[in-house]
Order: sequence, then C-alpha cells, then structure tokens
Amino acid sequence: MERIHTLAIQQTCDIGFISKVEEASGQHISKCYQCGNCTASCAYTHVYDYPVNQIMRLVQLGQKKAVLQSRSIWLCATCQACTTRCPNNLDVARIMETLRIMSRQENMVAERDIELFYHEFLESIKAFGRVFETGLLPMFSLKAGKPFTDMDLAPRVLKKGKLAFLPQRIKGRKQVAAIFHRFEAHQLKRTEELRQAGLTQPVEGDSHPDECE
Amino acid sequence: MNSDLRSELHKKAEQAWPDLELLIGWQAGYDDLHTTPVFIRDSAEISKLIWNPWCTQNLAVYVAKHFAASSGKDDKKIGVCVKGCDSRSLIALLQENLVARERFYIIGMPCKGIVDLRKLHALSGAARILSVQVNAEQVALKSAAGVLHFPLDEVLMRKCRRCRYPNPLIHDVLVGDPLTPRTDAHEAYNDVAAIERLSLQERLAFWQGELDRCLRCYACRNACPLCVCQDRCIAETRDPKWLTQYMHLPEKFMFHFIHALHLAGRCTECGECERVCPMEIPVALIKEALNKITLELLDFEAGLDPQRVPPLLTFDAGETGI
Amino acid sequence: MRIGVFVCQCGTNIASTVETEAVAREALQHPDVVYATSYMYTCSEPGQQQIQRAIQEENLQGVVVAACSPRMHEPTFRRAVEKAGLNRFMFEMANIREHVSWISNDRQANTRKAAELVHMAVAKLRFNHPLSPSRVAINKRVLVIGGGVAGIQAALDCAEGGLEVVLVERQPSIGGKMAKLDKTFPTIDCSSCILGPKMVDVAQKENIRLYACSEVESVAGYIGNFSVQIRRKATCVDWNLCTGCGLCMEKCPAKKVPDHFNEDLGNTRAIGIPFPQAIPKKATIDKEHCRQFTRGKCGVCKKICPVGAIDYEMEDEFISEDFGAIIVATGFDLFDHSSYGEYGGGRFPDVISGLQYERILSASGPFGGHIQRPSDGRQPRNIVFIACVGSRDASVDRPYCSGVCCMYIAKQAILTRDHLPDSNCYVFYMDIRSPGKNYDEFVRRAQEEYGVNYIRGRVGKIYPKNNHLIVQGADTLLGAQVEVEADLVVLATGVEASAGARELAEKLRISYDQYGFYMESHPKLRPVETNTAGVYLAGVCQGPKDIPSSVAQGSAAAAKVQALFSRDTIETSPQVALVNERACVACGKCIQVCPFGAIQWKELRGGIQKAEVLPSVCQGCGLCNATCPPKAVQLQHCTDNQILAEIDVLCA
Amino acid sequence: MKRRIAYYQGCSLEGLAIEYDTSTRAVCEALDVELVEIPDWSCCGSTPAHSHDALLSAVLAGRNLAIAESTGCELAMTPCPGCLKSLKGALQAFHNQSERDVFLEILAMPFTGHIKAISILQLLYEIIGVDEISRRVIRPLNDLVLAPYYGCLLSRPAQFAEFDDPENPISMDELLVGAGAKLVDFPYKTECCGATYGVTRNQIVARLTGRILDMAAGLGAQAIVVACPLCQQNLDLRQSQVNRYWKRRFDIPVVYITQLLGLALGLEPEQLAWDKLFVEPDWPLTAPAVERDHLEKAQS
Amino acid sequence: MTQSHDNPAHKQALTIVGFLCNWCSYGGADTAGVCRFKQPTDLRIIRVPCTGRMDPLFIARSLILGADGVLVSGCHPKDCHYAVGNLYARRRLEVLKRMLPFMGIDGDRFRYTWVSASEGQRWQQVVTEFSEQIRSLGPNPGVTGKSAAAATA
Repeated sequence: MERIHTLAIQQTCDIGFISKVEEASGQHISKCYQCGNCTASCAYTHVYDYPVNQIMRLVQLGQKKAVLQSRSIWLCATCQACTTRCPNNLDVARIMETLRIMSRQENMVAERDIELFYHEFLESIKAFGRVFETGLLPMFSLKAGKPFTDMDLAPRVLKKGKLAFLPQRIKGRKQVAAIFHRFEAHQLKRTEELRQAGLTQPVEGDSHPDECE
Repeated sequence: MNSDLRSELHKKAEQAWPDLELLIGWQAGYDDLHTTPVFIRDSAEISKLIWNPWCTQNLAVYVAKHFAASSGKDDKKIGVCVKGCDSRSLIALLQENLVARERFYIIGMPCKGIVDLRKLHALSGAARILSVQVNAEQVALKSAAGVLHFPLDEVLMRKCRRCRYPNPLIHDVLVGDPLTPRTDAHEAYNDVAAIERLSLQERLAFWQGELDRCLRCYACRNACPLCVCQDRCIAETRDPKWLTQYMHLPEKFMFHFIHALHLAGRCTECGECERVCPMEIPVALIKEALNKITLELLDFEAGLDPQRVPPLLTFDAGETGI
Repeated sequence: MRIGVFVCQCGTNIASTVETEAVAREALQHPDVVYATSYMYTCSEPGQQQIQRAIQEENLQGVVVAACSPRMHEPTFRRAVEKAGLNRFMFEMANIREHVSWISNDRQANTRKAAELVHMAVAKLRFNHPLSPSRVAINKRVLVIGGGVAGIQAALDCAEGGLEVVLVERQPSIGGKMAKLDKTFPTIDCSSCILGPKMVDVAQKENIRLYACSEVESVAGYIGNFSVQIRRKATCVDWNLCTGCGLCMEKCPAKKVPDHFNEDLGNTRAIGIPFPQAIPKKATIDKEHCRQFTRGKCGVCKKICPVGAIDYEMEDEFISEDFGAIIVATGFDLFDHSSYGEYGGGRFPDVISGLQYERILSASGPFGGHIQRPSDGRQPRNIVFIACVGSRDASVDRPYCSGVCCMYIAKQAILTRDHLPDSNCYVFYMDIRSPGKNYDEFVRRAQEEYGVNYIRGRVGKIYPKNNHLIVQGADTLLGAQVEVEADLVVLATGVEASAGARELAEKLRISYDQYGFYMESHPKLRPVETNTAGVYLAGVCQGPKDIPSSVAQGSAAAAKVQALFSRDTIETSPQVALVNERACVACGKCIQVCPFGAIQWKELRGGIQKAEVLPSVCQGCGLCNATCPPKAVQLQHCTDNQILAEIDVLCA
Repeated sequence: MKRRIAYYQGCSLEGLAIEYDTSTRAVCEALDVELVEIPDWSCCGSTPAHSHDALLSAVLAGRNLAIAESTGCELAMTPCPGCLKSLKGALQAFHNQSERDVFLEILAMPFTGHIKAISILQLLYEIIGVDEISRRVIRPLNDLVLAPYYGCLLSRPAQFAEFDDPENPISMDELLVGAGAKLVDFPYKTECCGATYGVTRNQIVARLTGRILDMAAGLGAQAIVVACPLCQQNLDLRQSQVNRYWKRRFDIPVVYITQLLGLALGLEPEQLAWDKLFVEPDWPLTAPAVERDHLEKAQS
Repeated sequence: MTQSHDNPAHKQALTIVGFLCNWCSYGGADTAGVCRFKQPTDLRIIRVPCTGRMDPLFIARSLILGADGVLVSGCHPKDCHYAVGNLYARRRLEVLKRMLPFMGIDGDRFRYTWVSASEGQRWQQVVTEFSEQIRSLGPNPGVTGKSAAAATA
C-alpha cells in the first residue's frame, strides 16, 4: 500500500470505475455511510492494508488504482460477516469479490501468491475435472517459490492415507475443459463488443497516470 | 300439452284475480309467430293469456314502471307472468329496492326455451312462413316451399341454449312442473369465450364491424328491465354532455360502454337488448362478458339472491388481489 | 366567458425548463381566453396585483394561473381574485412546477405539457360556476388522545383558554415516556420534578375530564362536530371509591409480575398503582397475572380494600362524547432490539435498552438509583453505549434518525460518570446530531469534563466472555477494529410509531407514513394540522422529536384549536354534491353508497321521491356522482362536464 | 419410504475430508435416505472460480446440477458449504433473466433449474427433523460437552442461505442436543476460520483458528463439532501449526456432525472413519448401545 | 442510473391521462416534484377529490377517443380520505380493466394504483414504468382503427 498524502479529488476520481463496480456488483456504493460495521465485523482487518470501510470509501471517491492494487481485496475470504451486518443492506462481500475480479482483469493484483493459487486451482480443474490436492500443492509451491509450504503436514497426511497419488480423471473432463473454452470465448467476444461500443475502460489507469502518489 | 298449461294458467290467474289490480302476461300477436304483452285490468280478459315458446318478452320490463304508477289501494297487487330468466330481472329489481316484493303476485312459468324468429326465418330460406307447430321436441314449419322439420333446440334463442335457470327463482304460483336445467354452468359463457379466443385486433375489428351498424335507436336500452334512467339517459342529455349526436364509431362505442357498464353486476342476461336490436348486433354479449368478470372477480351473479347487494354498489375492505 | 391566463415563472423554478412566454401565447388561441401573460412571481404581491388589475381592465370573468401545485397556492389566488370581485371558484390552476418543470429537463416537452395543462384548466374553467359556502355551528369541546407530555401540554393550554377538554390515555396513568426518564438533557433537570406539577394540574383543572385506561373506539362526524366513542377498559377497581392508599398493592400475593413501568427490570404486584406520582392515583388489576383470574381464587385485595373498591366482574364500558376538534398525541414506542442478533438478540441480560438504563439511573427505579447489572447486581466498571440501534438502519427498516439518542446517550454517560466516578464510559457513534440550544455544548461536556470516550464506528458483535461482554467494533477514524471489555452495554434504542398508531389513524381518517408516523398537512407550513380538518397532531406521533419540541407542538395544536373555536360557526366548503331533481330517477344508489349518510330522500308534491344532499354533512368525495346512472348528482366544481372538458382537450 | 436425494460430495470429501464423506453416507443410509451420487461430477470451482468470474463459477457448478437433474432427484445435497454456495450461485444465475441465456450457452447442457441445492444440515434439520433423528438415537452422546461451530457460509448471508439464523444458528445445536450431548454457549459459532488461506497465508489461519480453539478450550468443550471440510481442515490438520504460532498445546478433536450423529444412531466408529481425524478424541467413542425402549424410559 | 426518458431519441407524442385523488396521489406527485424525481413527460394529470369519483366511463371515454394510456391513482386501500371511496373504486376499475380487452382495447393501456402523499419515489416509479409500458404498446389506434402508422405521423 502506498500512503495517500494529499488527494486531488477531482483529478483522481474515476467516475467510470465507480459505475463499473456498481454495475458488476449490483450494489449502490453511495449507500455506504461509513459506519464501520464491516470493519468491526471483519476477521481479516488485521492483515488488510485498508480496512473494508476504507475500501468502500475509496470506491466512492473513484480511487481505482488504490483499490485494485490493495491487498485487502485479495485477503477477503468472503465470510459474509460484513454483508450480514451492513445496515444499508449492501452486499459488501460481493463488492470485494467484484474488485478482485477487476483487479485481475486490470493486472493490478497485489497478492500474487493468492492469485497464483487460484490460478493453479482452476488449471487443475481444467485438466482433470476435479481438483487434485496432491498435485496442486507442489505446483503452487514451486511456482510461488515457497518450496516448504505445508511440508510439516505432509507426513501426517500421508500416514492417514488421505492423499491420492494420482489425479481423479473424470470422464467428462473434456466437457469441463470445453466450459472453460466457451467461457473464455465469451469473455473475448464481450470485451470486443464493449470496445466497439467505446465502452471499455482504458487499461491500467491510462487516463490517470498520477493517481495515488 | 300447451293447451293444458294454458288452461292451468287461466285457472291460476282466475284464482289470484281478487287480490290483483293488474295482471301482466302474454297474448297472441298478429300471427302464429308473434306474441305481445297484455295488461289485464278486467277478469274477463284473463282468457287472452297464452303460454308457448313464442312468449318472448321479458315482462319484468314493465314492472318497475307500473310499480311506481300503482296506488296500491285496497292492498291490491300487480300480477306478472315470468319465465326463469325474467324472474331474475325481478330479483335484481328487488336487490336494488326498486320494487317491493309484497306488492307483486308472481306467476312462474317453467320454460324449455323461446324460439328465435331470426333462426326460423333463416331456416325457411326466403319463403314466407305459413304456420309453425311444435310437438314435443320437434318443430314443423310450413312455408310456401313445403314442410320442414327441425329439432326445437336448433331454433331456440341463444340465451335459451345456455339457460341455467329454466324455473322461475321467485314466484307465488307455478304453472306446470319444474324442469331440470340443461346446460352446465361452465358452458354458460361459451359465446364470450369464443370472442376471447380472438386476438385483440380481431376483437376490435369484430366490434367495429358490429357497432358500426348501430343506429343509436336506443331500443336495446328501452327493452332493458334494469335500465333505470330511461329517458334521462346520459347518451342523450345536454348536461352533463357525455355524447354528441354525431353518428360515428367512438360515440357508438361510448353508448354501448355506458349501457354495459351501467349494467355491470346487475344484468340478468334476459337477452332483450339483443332481441330488439333492429340491426342484429349481439349487444348482450358485452353484458355477458361483464357478468363473467363479476362472477370471477367478485363471485356475484345478479338476480339470484334478493338479499345480496350488487357488487359495484358495495365494497369489501378485506378483499385482496385488486 | 372572458378568461385571463397567468403563467408563473417562479423565478427560474419554472422558467428554466418551460418557455413560459410561449405557454402564455398559446393560451390566447383557446376559446374565451382574452388575456394571457407570464410573470416572474405570480404569487407575490405585485403578481397578485397584476391579476387583479387584469380582472378589472380586461373585465375578466375567470382566471387561470399556471404555477405551482394548487395544494400550495390555490387559496392564495382564490383570495386574490375574490378581492378583485370575482367569485373564488371562477379560478383554476395548472400545476406546471411540481408536475412539469421539476420532473424533467426537456424544455420542449415541458413547454408542450405546460401548454396542454393550461388548455385543460381553461376548458374546465369554462364550465365553472360561482359557488358560495354555508356555515355550521361548532361544538367547542376538544378531545386530546394521549397523555404524554405533548398531550398534557395541549390539554392544559386548551383548558387554560376556557375550553372543555377530554383527555384519553391508554395506560393507567398519564405521564407517558417522560415519566420514566430520570433526568432530561441538556440541563439535567429531574424529569418527574418538571413533569409532576403538570400532571397534577391536569387532575385539578375542572374543565379537563381524564379518562385513563381508555381508548378511542370509533370516530364519526367532521370538523366542528365529531362524535367519538371511548372504551373505558375494565380496571376491576371502582375508581370512584379507590383512594390510592396502596394497601392492595402491599398485600397482593402475586409478587412476580413484570414491572412494565420499570421496563421489566423488576417485579411488581398484580394490582397497584404504576408509580408513586401517577395521575390518577388509582389502582388497576393486571388480569394476566392476578390470581383471582389465573387461578380463579384469591380475593386478597377485595378483602383488604378499606373502601370496597375491588370489582372482579367489571367489564369494559363505552361512552360517547361530542367534540369540535381532536388533538392526537399518541407518542411512540421504543425499538425492540431483539432483531439485532449480533448484539445477542435480547439473550444477554446485561445488554439493555436506553429506557431500561433510564430506569436503572432513576432513584425510583428498580435498583433505587444504584447502577448495577441486571444479571448479577454487580456494579459495572466499563459501560458501553451504542448509538443508532434501530435508527438509521435500513436493514431493520428503520432508516430514519430518531433524533434523541445522541443526546440521551450523552446524558446517561454524564450521569454514569457522576454516579460512578471510577467507571469508564465508551460511546460508539456514527455521527453526533445535536442541533439544539446548548445541545452540542452538552455533548462536548460529556467528553471534555466527564471524560466519556467517544469512538466513531458501529459495533459488529457483542459476545460474553468470562463474565464480561466483549464489544467488537470499529474506530473508523483510526481505520481499525477495536474491542472493549464491558460489564454493561446500553443500546441507544430508537423511536418507532406506537403500537396501534395505524389503527387509530384509520379511525380518524388521517394519513400515516410507511413507518406509522402521522402525516402533517404540510411539512413546513402546516406542521400540526392533518389533512382531515379539525384533527391536529402533537408530539412524537408525528415524527421523532425531543421534549421541548413535543411541548411546543402540544401548545401549537392547542392554539390551532383555540383559533378554530374563536368563531361560533365554520364555513363548509361549497364543493359538495348537488342533485338535479329533474334528472333524478330516484333509484337510491347515491343514498346507498354515500360514506357519510349525507344523502336522503326528499318528498316532492304528489309523493314523488328525489334524492337530496345535506351540504353540511357532504364531504365532497364524489362517490355519488360516479354512481348515479343518469348523473343527476353532480359534485360541484368537479362536475362530469368539467372532467369531460379536460379529457376532450387531451384526447379529442 | 426412502428419500432419494442427489449427492454432490465435492473434491475435499475425496481427499482430506474423506471421513466427512464416509460418515455422511453412513448416516444417510441409517436414516433411510438414498444418496444418488451425481455421475461423473466435476469440481464446483470453489473460491478460485468465483474470484475469477461469477459466470464461470456458476457454469462449473451448473454442470453438476444439470447431471443431477437427469437422475430425477428434486434435491441435490452437498455436505460442503463452499460447494453449496457455488451450486446456489448456479441456480441464481439461471433464474436471473439477464444471465440465463449466456449461462446456458456456456453450459451447453439441458438444464431446467427445477432442482434445489441444500446442505447436509438442511437435510438433517429441515427435511428429516430433530424429532425423527432423536427418536432413532440408540447410543446417546451422554454428557459429551461440545462446541458447535458453523463457520461463515451455512447461514450467511440470510437471503442467500435461506437457512437458520445468520448470527446465532441453532440447527446443529438442536441436532446434538437431540442426540444427548451437552453444549457450551459458543460465541464464535460463525467466526471465520481462515478459509482457503491455509496454503497461501497460513499465519492468518493460525491466528483465527487459534482464537476459536482458545474459546472452545476456555469453555471446557471436549470437541468442536463442524459441518464444513475447510473449517475442519483448518482446525484439525493445522492444529499443530496453530500450536506453534500461539505457543499453546491445544488438543481438541474437531469432528464432523455426521460422525457424532452416526455414533448416536448406533453406527460403529469404523463406519464413520473416526480414525482419519488428526487430533483423535481421548474419550471413548462407543459407550454401549442402549436398547431403544430402555432409552425412551430413561428419557421420559 | 440511466434516465432513458430524458433522451430525445425516445420521444414520440404520447397522451397519457392521469386521474389522481387530491389527498394522496396528487400529493405524492407533488412530493416527487419537490424531490426533483425525474419522470417521463407524457402524463397529464386531472385532479379529482377521490378515486371514488372515478366513473369507469371517464376512462372508457379517454381510451375510445384515443388516449394512449390512462393511469388512475389514489390513496392506499383503508387509507382513503373519505374512508371507503377507493374500496368502491378498485372494484369498478378492475371490472373495467378486464372488460376493455373484450371490446378490443388493450387492458394494459389502463392501470390503477395506490400512492400516498409521502411516496414521491413510488410515484416516480409508477409514472416511469407506466410510461415505458405505454411506449412499448405504441400509439392507441382508438376504436376508429386509424392505423398506428398514421397516428405516429
């Protein structure tokens, strides 16, 4: 997280960002009146760079870069405490999820490991149809450069006979892979449509080179 | 059988006569096919009374008028002959307190149906009808072209073929034995349903075609037993001025909306409006459609229970869905 | 008819999105319009003078003003045309502000719409007739419903002015919520010391009749002549005999009866007087807990009562009274915090409501004014106050601000620090709303002088741990989650419409908003009137407010009644139904449907019956007009011809 | 009459949570529920999918529901709250007019959306019912003191879960009490355990899980009862990591509700895969089974 | 939020006649105005004291003459200023609504609803929805059957 000093509100406010978040999440960000109940309820505040209520505030102010580059959005576990208790009926966890997706689309992910883990997880599904726990962990450890992840647990797990050595290859794994392909094609088509309609957001804050100094 | 019923009618009218100041019934018309109302003020005229499948007029039409005009002195009553359908008109008048039950002596006529002259003429083709005989369920029609036989059912009026109340629902004396009703209730609105099956455009086109013929002669209105306004009808008044006298389609539509909506929740489907229309416009269908609506929406049929208030003249705070 | 049209620009309110000049020009095209103009502020003095001048110079017989809503300025313009010699009903208004300029920025469409609305008004005006009002006598008695501080004030002010007052209170004693308070902000006055004398005044005023333990059963009639049925609920004690000695309460064997006056924090008996200062000071039996009723035998109070006032057989009694005006002051209820599952949903005995804490602080309360925990009687050391519980919270359908909680928390925190100097008080708040005289200073004092810790943020969860309550909240100024280990948590429970408010509104035919608060006639200019003439509002029943505002509204409502009663008769509107006897066919349908019994039969010569409207009873709803088949009944000023003229402008 | 319910076990229950699968199947059989395993089921996509794109997540889960529909079952049950969230997300996407077309286009399988997705707790609590289950208890969990732990997703958010209370859920409490157990008033019923951060950020898990273990230990619970494979994994498998992080020596078994109910219903520990738990209970698993009528007498 | 009705491209002359009771809905429309809640501009409001004043014939007449839509709005049931006027009205209006299509007039061109004086936002929603609905139905050919094309021109 970069510390925000003086924030030039007009110059840095990306209105398109606010409406994009609202559209994708289906939530009216302006409903948030900063009571802090989300922060009060969040189990992850201690590891966040911005507490949830400040994420909401940054979105209200259109601070795209600060939001999408924050660690908080990746450390949210979608436990729903914020959503359950929001006095304004905002689905806060949904907004956080939306921001995560946008952060990846805009290539602004601050928590590379978590993104990588998610990526490997999806790759595992694409390949086998189901998640292959035994294969996923080493692959992640290798790519994340954390070779000793959970090594302490491995002997105990093996002793209990809880990990398979070969992936479960389901019959329909081609069908599952096809879902991924159709989804990706759909994404491409949609992006193209939006681009042609002139509705795409410029990639990575092109319009606001000096957002959060 | 007809002559038996006729003599029974005469007998019962004679018996009732001492309490009556007036008896309204049917008498023979200018030929076999026609009857006309008769207003009997002298017992000698009772013999004029007839009863046959040509007694088409709803005599309840005259009831409200004569009720208002009668003095009721010596506690004398007005006698009236009614078919099943006509009796419902009487009940509807009672429901609205337009007449007082104790002032009437009602002679009920269980009815198998009334012949639709238009259908007879259609069946006989162009030839002039010479005579008609009804035997049991058969009609023998003699015209210049010869004798034709039809089932009676085929030449009955539209309202009779969907009749659910062949027996008068209210009467002081009955002439003949009660009959069993013919049509199931769910078939009663077949004619309305047929229109409903058309598309919106087709329905509009249908009514445009029908109502375009309307002459605004107001015969339909004048024949209606429940039309209370009569000569004060807002189709003709200057103040308020609902309609102009301009003969174009919107004004014709508007007149029929006025007549139908004034009868919403009140019409007893006697069919007189349609019978008297010189242009043969099926105007009763509009009222039948409204009756179907009030039955479905408000569970109400006019002219059945004298105690019930017509639904648009009351309310129910608890009802939902509207 | 010679008609003048005046199109108001309302400064820029209308002119910015409507071409008022063009509207005026187009108006000249319509039949009978001989004059049309546009003006900056038609409702202003010069604007009205312009109309009056035009009436005289142009010899106008009717006037159309296109401006704001007729609900706003129709009376103004009617007076203006009347001054210039026209009948006030020879006037029509087109609403081109609320219905046009303020709801769309499309200048072209707005101008078209405004022109059509003017055309409609002109078309209607051509069918207007001069009408004049009639007068009916006023019954100069007033009913006050609700004996809280607002109702007490209203009753006293009316009585002071010499009016006969009936005060109906649902509870056994007047005093309302204020009687339960310990102190009042921002002066820390003792609540019962300032309310008590007023309550005694009510009992002593000869022209106030108090019906406690009573409710309004039904209301009929209209301004000047209401007829009200009041249900006096069976108290099972003959109040004519009861001296209020309290012996029955001492001897009653049912000792575990929840004490509602103390917000269920302590117990009371099944018979008794709710609190020492109660007015009337009469005993009431709680049938739900009285052994005579629950077990069918006991009879202790009956035996002990020195005056023989106990009557177990007593039944509800109905009395009818007539009034010229009604003041509604039915107050409020406290939000029930059991819907806040994250605060324990009512399961934790030491998480209490603001009013419960008020009783704990009170010297006459369940603990004699000693601050202690309801669960174990221990004196708390750390006390947390949470603001906005059941206020500003859309998730429990209470999005409005209750208006008093910020202040009462500050007061309670100050009192706590006063009682227990060693204690720590923490207030979780979102915003502090203290816009009253000396209010914000008071909140500052809580922080500066009394050391109350204010933490800006809501609380997410409260849970018990080791005989404490862990309060997990946020400090949004710090951007952090915070935890307080509390011994007692006071929820600043908000204000909601009182139970039964909606039912009473329906009896009175007044409107209420979606939360059950009664609607005033105009939010700024007619704050104590309702849309039902002769019915006035005072206190929180109209919306959350504090004691000074409630008292002020009580006085204001009383002043309105005094003004109404300063005359012997009132004008009744001539906008009533009228029967054209020649057209009436005597079908009686109008008589059948009239909700007010305002139509009856009239016998003409020759015994002919016709319908006849009683203008003083007719309220002008027009149901008869819609029902009449030959349209012989016409609602004046809203006749068929007038509505048809408006339709024809649009559709023909 | 045997109830037929489509069964979606999910990837966890094939691996680290195998005992949850074993005990779920055993308990259902004991309760006359026929579980029809969804043929050739695939992964629901879990958190990675909906953090990637809600539509992808919906379709990955949707494939399984589409197959489940072909089994003729009206309900699809999954013991895993994460999987349940994905399955419900699929139904939500299908029932949303604006999403349906593209959802079906990518799914490319016949799907009517008539099937409903439920959790094992919903099956036990709402469909079978506490009364029915406690009537069948033959080996009551006498005097075992337990901490019921629901985790985040089972009842939250309320409009989505449509089950139990979001702040103070009680379904598992009632099932356990019905089976004869004693419960501690557990204030951390819905606190988050650290979710999927075990691998990527296991200090988070150690911290959050530690608080839960600490609370349960402080209240004297002999075990924590769970209904989520991820919660169980964090609390049980990672208890050793927690102990290192907090420098504590927690030794609290973390068991599945189905394992405990299985015991109460008279199943043997092997049928419920008790040996797969990492922290093994130090209390005896099998008190002698009590005859039904004997039990009823004792209860009355 | 998009305000599509402010886009002139959508514009075509529509006639929507509104009959509003003075006490609730007319006040609600005023409230919407005071709050500046933007609305389509096709509605022309006729003020009546109560929906009980509404003879269904007024609506029939408007539609027969070619009004594109008719909107009637009053106090919520049980909240009528005249106690029961709207309870009569809702029966009469519903009967009319169901009768219109039988005569070939689209029942969707007529709507009745209840909006209180405080419900400015609801009024905005009602007007917007109904105007959109009428716009999607297009011009009313009336009973003379003038074609839709001719009406647009």
